[in-house]
Amino acid sequence: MTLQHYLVISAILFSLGIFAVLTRRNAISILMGIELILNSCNLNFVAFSRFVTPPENIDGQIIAIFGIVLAAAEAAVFLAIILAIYREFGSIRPDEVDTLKG
Amino acid sequence: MVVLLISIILLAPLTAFAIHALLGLAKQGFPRQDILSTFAMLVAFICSILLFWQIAPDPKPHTIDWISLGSITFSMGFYLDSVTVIMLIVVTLVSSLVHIFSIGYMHGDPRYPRFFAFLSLFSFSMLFLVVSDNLLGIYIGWELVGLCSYLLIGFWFEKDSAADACKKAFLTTRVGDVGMFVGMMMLFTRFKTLSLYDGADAGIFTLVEGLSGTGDMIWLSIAGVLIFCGAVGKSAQVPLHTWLPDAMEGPTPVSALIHAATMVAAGVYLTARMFPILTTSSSLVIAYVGGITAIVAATIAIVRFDIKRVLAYSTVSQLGFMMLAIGVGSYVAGLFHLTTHAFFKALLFLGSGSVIHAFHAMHSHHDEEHSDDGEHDHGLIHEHGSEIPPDQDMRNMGGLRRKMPLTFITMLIATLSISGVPFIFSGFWSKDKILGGVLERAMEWNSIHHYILFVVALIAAGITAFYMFRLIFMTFFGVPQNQEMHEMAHESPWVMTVPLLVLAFLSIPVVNPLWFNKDYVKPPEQHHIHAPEHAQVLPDSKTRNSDFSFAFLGVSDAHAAEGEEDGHAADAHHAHSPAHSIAMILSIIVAGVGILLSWLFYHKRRFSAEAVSTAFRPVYNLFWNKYYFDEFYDGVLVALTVWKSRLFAQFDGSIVDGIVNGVGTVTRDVFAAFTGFFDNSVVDGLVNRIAEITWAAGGRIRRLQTGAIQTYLFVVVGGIVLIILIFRVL
Amino acid sequence: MDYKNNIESILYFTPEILLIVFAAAVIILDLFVKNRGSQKVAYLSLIGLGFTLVAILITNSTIADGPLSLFWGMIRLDKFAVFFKVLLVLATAATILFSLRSEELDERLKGEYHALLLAVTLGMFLMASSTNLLMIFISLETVSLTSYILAGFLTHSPRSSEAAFKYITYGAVASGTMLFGLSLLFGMTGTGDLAEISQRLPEVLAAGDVTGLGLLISITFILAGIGYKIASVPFHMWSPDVYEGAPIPITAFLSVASKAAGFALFLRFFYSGFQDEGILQTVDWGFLLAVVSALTMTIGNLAALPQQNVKRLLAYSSISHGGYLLMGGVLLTPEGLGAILFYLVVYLFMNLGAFYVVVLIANESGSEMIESYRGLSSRAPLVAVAMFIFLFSLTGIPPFAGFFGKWLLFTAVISKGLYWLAFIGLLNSVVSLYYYARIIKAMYFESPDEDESFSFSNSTFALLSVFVIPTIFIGILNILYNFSDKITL
Amino acid sequence: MLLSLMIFVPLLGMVVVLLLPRESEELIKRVTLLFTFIPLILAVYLFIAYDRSSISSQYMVNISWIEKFNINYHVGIDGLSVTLILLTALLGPICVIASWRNIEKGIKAYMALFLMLETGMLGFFAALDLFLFYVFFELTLLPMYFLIGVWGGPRREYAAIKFFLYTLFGSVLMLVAMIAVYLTSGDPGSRTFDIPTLITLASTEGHALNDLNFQIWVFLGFFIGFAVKVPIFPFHTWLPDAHVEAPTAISVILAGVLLKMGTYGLVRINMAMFPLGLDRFTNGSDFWGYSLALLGFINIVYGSFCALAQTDFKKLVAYSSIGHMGFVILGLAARNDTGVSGAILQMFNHGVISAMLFLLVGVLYDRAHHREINGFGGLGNKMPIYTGITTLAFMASLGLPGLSGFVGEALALLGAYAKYKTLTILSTIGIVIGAAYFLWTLQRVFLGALNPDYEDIPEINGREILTLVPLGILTIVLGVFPHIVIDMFSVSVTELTKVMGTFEANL
Amino acid sequence: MEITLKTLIFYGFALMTIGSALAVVTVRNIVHAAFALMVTLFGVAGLYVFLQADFLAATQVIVYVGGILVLILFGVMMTSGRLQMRIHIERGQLLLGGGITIALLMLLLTVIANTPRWKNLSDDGTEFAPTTSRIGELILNEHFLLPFEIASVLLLVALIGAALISRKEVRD
Repeated sequence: MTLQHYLVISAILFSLGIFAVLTRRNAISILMGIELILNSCNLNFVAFSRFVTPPENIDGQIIAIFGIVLAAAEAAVFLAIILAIYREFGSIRPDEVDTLKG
Repeated sequence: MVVLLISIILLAPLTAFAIHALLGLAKQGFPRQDILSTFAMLVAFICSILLFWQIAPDPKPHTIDWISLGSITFSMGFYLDSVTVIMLIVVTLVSSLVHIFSIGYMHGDPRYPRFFAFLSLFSFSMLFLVVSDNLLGIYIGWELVGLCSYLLIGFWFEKDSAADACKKAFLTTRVGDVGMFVGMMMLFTRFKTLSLYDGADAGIFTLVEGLSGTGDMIWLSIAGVLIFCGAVGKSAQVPLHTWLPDAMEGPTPVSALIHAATMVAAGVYLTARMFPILTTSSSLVIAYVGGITAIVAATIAIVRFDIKRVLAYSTVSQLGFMMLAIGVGSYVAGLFHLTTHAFFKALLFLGSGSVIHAFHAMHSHHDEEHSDDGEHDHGLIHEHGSEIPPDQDMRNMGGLRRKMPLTFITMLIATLSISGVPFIFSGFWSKDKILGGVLERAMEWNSIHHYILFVVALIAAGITAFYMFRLIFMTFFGVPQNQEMHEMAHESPWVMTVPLLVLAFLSIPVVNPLWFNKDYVKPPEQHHIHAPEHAQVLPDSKTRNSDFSFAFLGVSDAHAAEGEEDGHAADAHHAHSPAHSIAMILSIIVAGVGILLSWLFYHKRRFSAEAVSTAFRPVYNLFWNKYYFDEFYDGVLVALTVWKSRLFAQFDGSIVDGIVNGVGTVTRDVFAAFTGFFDNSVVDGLVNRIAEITWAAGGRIRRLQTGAIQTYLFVVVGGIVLIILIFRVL
Repeated sequence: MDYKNNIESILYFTPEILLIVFAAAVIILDLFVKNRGSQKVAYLSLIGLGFTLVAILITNSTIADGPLSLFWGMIRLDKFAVFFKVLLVLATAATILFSLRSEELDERLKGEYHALLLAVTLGMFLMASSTNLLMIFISLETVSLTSYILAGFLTHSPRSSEAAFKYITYGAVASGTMLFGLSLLFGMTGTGDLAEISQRLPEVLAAGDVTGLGLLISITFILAGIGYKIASVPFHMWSPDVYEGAPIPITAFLSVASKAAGFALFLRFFYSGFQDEGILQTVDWGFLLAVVSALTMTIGNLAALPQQNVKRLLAYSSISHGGYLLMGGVLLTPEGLGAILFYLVVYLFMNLGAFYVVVLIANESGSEMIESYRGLSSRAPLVAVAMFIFLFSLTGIPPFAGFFGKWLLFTAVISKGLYWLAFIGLLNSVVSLYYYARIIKAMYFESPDEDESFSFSNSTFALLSVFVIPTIFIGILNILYNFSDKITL
Repeated sequence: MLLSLMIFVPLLGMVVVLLLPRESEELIKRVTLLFTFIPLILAVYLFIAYDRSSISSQYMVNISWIEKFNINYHVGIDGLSVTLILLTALLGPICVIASWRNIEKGIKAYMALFLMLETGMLGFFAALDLFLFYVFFELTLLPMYFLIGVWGGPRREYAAIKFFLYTLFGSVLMLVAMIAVYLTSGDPGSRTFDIPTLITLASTEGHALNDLNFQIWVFLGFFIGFAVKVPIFPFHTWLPDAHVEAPTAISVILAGVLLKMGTYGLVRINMAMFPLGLDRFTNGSDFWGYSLALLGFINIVYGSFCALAQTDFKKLVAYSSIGHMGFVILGLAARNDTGVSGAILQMFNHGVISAMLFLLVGVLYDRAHHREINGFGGLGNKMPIYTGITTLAFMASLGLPGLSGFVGEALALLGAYAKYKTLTILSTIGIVIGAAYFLWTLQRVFLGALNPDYEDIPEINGREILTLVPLGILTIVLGVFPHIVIDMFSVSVTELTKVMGTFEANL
Repeated sequence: MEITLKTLIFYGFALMTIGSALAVVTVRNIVHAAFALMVTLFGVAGLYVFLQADFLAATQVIVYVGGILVLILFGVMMTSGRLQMRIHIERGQLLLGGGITIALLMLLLTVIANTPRWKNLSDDGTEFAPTTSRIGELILNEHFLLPFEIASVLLLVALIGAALISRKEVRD
């Protein structure tokens, strides 16, 4: 259980998040990917807070808390927008929402 | 006094021109403006006569600074020596007479005042050229006379042939002028001045002495030949002679004044002026050009039927004689022939004008509309002499001597003069002097070149006699070929005949005051003339032994007993060299033969010209087609120029743009290899092309902007990865 | 430098607090305003911004002795921050004024709209002053989230919804990536404080504790977040779509204020955190950004060429202007900084002015396409003149301010020896002329489809002149050239 | 102050014009004429009062403008600029008169832009601060763009943007060079844009500005900027388009003044400030100077041949301008008194002559509504005065001695021959071709039988004559007394050639 | 590293996290994906516990699993009701995305493996004091007050915005 373990897990999570964002043709799946990314970030911060910074310094954890908060807010707005999209376009497939281009 | 007189000479015609121009601009012109110009010329003439007594023994130029640029100063000024005065008198006299003649000849032309305006401008320019003491001034006058020639040839511009001819004249002479300008540049670059004579600073003639034997002779030769190019153009020497016959499209007085007596002689004058810088090589070039011109033009003249064309080729031929004279160093002979030729050739032209006028007036009776109509008889014109206006066609004439006795007599005198009928006609003396000069040079240097030239000149002289008498016989003798025209022909009014009489008078040396004074004109030193190395150098001739001063004016000093001067009392000098005696005898013989043949062919009809021409068809064709010069120029040079300019225009449209296009296409194709598709829009224009490439790039970037958010995210993540990888690699 | 604690800091935080207060007040007022046509809410917002501006200027006077670090080093109050705050207040005020004229916006949602505008301004204030990784991220997210909502503000407009969707997807990924980068940076230095990072990073680099690749990845990831805010290549792709779909005032706001805030963040982050020689030797991010800026302006300009929609065209144009600004950012010299700040001021006026004209024309003709500008010179001569001034200023033609701004930028770039960058930038100016001139061409060289002239109120012209006059005179008059001297990082 | 007054009077006029009501067109025209006439009077006064023996700039005003960057409002005139200022000021009222009836729409905007243009041009020639110089340079672009684009011919949009893009492209390079010069001129704080100071610094041994490589690069930067304006091959393709599309008066300004801005810049900046940029490159091979001369030669020949191929009267004149500007370039490349003086004189003269030519084309176009040379014929009969003036202008343009075109051309060639013999000789082809296309045009338009379409073509009217006569008189007067102009700048030129340090061939 | 129960559990959590995350991005059914995401989030919470971030682990479970995930499921319900729950994917996109992802992962792993500072920092098993109170201190009284306040503004904005955008009709 070294720092690197956590970092590797986090890196994998990040990559999977990116993968989801890039390949999933579904807005909600993209949101899930984003959540994975944010989780990986939080995990990083906590891990660094545990291993890199002095024990009494828990800045990393606090950043992670804010990260969770922001993720929640973002998710809320994201879903609201997805609903709006669904209303307007009848689909939440990102490739079908492409009237603006060029 | 000199300055004052010269100023008057110059200003009189200039003022006349200015008044004409202002009146014209204000649309206030009136017909009697002719008096103005004529009066101005007479004033100039009188002043020129007065100048005769003002020639200083050691003339200095009268200059003012024209342009000063730091270390360089271009000055303008007058230089007055005997040659100047002779030229002034010749020009003003002929010009005055032509003015007077024109009053009759141009009568009734709708642009009558304009004609006199141009004549005045021409006179001014010509006089300016004559009196200038420096090359720049000469060049200015040079071009201005060219302009006037242009304007006057194209005076009846409604005729396409006139419009063509004037353009051709200007352009052809300009080709020569450019050569002259290059020559000037060479001289200027070397000497840092364009003044010929020593004023405040040393002039070119002094400076050029310093070059003797410095190995710069080739350079100087080239410069000399280039300056001579100007003369080739103006004096219609081969190969730039073709404009002069076409220039006959102008009114006949113009032909007489500009294209016979003065402007075309300016080339000879220039060459004579530049005599001191001519080297052996450049002299030889000049001599050859002169000689070839003399024979070529003479042969062409034989077969012309247009009376003015015959005279035009004759002029070319005679100018060739003059050039030949200067080329062989017979400076005085050249200038002498210039003056005699000015009178008798002007006379011939005016006489032909009188004939044409007679016929022309007849036409006018037929066709009351005179000139307002573009289709009047001047409109029936010909390309390269193939169509001849009926009033100029000698085949329509004949037997006019009774109808126009004065014209006939005067023209006969001129013809005798030009043919070199001995002793009582000026032409004989001057032509003989040229032939003598050539032969003398040939003997002196034992130079094969000069022997050839002598033979050529001799033949040309004979042909001259032949075709001139052909003209006389066809026009004035025999039976009228066109009875109707003949009926209508009449003697010209006095304003036209008086000038003829004056000129005829001047063609008889006895009464010509200009060459009374022996030792009057003395050649300047020609510093660079050396016998060609292969030539056997004879003991130095007397041309060079006595006086090294630059004075053109022969102060009548006892030593100036050179073999080449003065015409009237020439016999005395012929003793000095056998050449002149031989030349004289030979020239009399060839003239006689020429006249005799002409008599046999065209008067007695003993031989048929047609038969001869059929027998020698190729030769005849060559002559008839004027050695194909025009065809050559049209076919090659003009086509080349036009083609080239088309090419350039094409180039502008396609090559310059094409290069960009090419670059663009390559870029586009490379681009396309990546993106897989591109549009094949046709493009032209550099900016269009660049714009299009840019647009295409913009379009491609646009296409990347698919509207699908995941594409964008691909770009983001891909961008990140790429940035990292690239910077890692770097 | 001492960190002020929370209590001490509050006073210096008045501008931001005022914004929050007025945002709340706007929402509350909105509850009581029954009249749909009433603009009270907007005026209240403007008043709030006025107060904020005063407060900013007052806080400015307190930092005469030097900058202050507030809230335990979370944010910093310095001339730099003050400059951006003033700029942002102006931009927001302009946006509110545009919104007054705009006919796209739903009149019933004024309260929320203005509250959100004030909130986003707050976020931008913080972006300009954050000195802590956490603050940086939170302020960025505040701005982003609010912007997403504003972009999707138009009800029943698919374009607007689409814009919001793309914006948030893009923004979420970008900010997530940035957060990952920040976490790596945190892991390398063990601190979130920018000042400390700038101290420790060279140390750990020198000690070999951290590899260049790690730093590069961290910087690149962070750049994704910042780059998306300033719309630099390759993080620019959202902006044309979002700009086109969003309401025009919001587009104007995003293209100016959001970009300015992004630059504030960018400058503070890179100038104060990464200026060390050791860092630069390990990761030459200066060069990296130079390349990015060259690409940004080129791609922005090229893509703008074929555009038919003026709004979208201006979106691309603002991308390319981001590239110009970025050019100054890579220099790490006071001249570069000064040039960016000056250009931002100029850009504020000219770009907002251009967007204002777009608003006006869209109101009158109902279209944002270039065709609707045909014959504007005869239909509304003054507006056409104003537009041509803005566009030529954007191109960088003297005597308009845009030229002077560009001149400062290029001088700074060349003084650093980056001739190639200056050259690319200037060539881009030439290219940009082409598409700006297309609008000019439509306005002046083509005849109108209809002859009926547009009528605008005097207040319209008054507002227009607010943008026109500075666009003409900022450069010519010697008034603004020295202000940036005092601004350092 | 007099100078500044002259520069800004047109701008003031622009404001006044803008305040006038759109409907009162006559008033607008008169006001414009007044405001272009004032600079003319002032310019004539300056021309007369100018101290011809002094080398330093006169009527200087030096006011700090942007202190931070040491940018000053520094204007002054020397012989070179006063000449061109006179030209500009002269063409101003002439163009207004020429526009009197031809501009049908938006006369107010037209006049306002024209006045702005005039300020730009006058300021450009008077500026002694590099930054100011550049600003004025660009200031001419905007009005020009609109003047061509709004009031031009059928392809006006294309021509306008082409003109604008080309010039902007050039000026952008110039800007780089300018900034480089500024930055190299000293330490921060002592940097300067002041042209006289920079010239001094650039010739100071050991100063960074005096570095050979630096000068070459900077020279190139400025050169391309000016080359587009001149225009020098291959940057010339905007010119025919712009000329063909532009309204008459604008063509006049374009050919008369704007092209001169390019060559003026070459003299003022390139030649004076960076003589090393043209100086001996390595081991005595005069690479850059030769290149410049080569460009001049190409311009001459290329422009002439292109002109020969044209059938559009205006395009012909436009290409002839390219050819004639080639003589300027050739003269400048010579870098000696004769060549440079010739070049400058040619600038002035070409301004006058080409203005005449374009006015004349305009006269014909107004009557026939086309410019196809082959579509005329025989007009000499119907329009004798017009024909006369045209002939005068053509003759002046083809370099007929006695008219002004000759002197400049001749001096430029004489000067150039000292350095570049072959090129100069080849350039004289241009003289012949020049004669060819002008004479050919003359023939096709005026000579021959009258084209029946133009049976009733009216003669040139009084207003048109009024625009042409001053120029015509000038061509003749300057052809006879070129020293009127040459004396203005000969001292400056001597100084300039001294700076260029090419004494060995200083002719 | 000796294998202890703790280690085993750690690996279990790690595998759970990664495996479920893999499922999130691969399964074709959106509801399945959501549930997989839940597992991932639990896994991450477990890792937080291992990192001795007790408060954070709790927050993770409450906010993520209790809030966000429910939100996501709502989203799924509201948008996929009538349609297939299948997630659309495309082969080319998958390959390209996979390639980029793998490249990215490789880079990250390289950094993680090669950064000396992050090496050899193993969990020595020391127990730290519970963080909750300390967090409270920091957030409410010390360094992180400002972020906290701003986050609250942010949440408010998100609230307003989400409500604004998601509602079907504006009030009348």
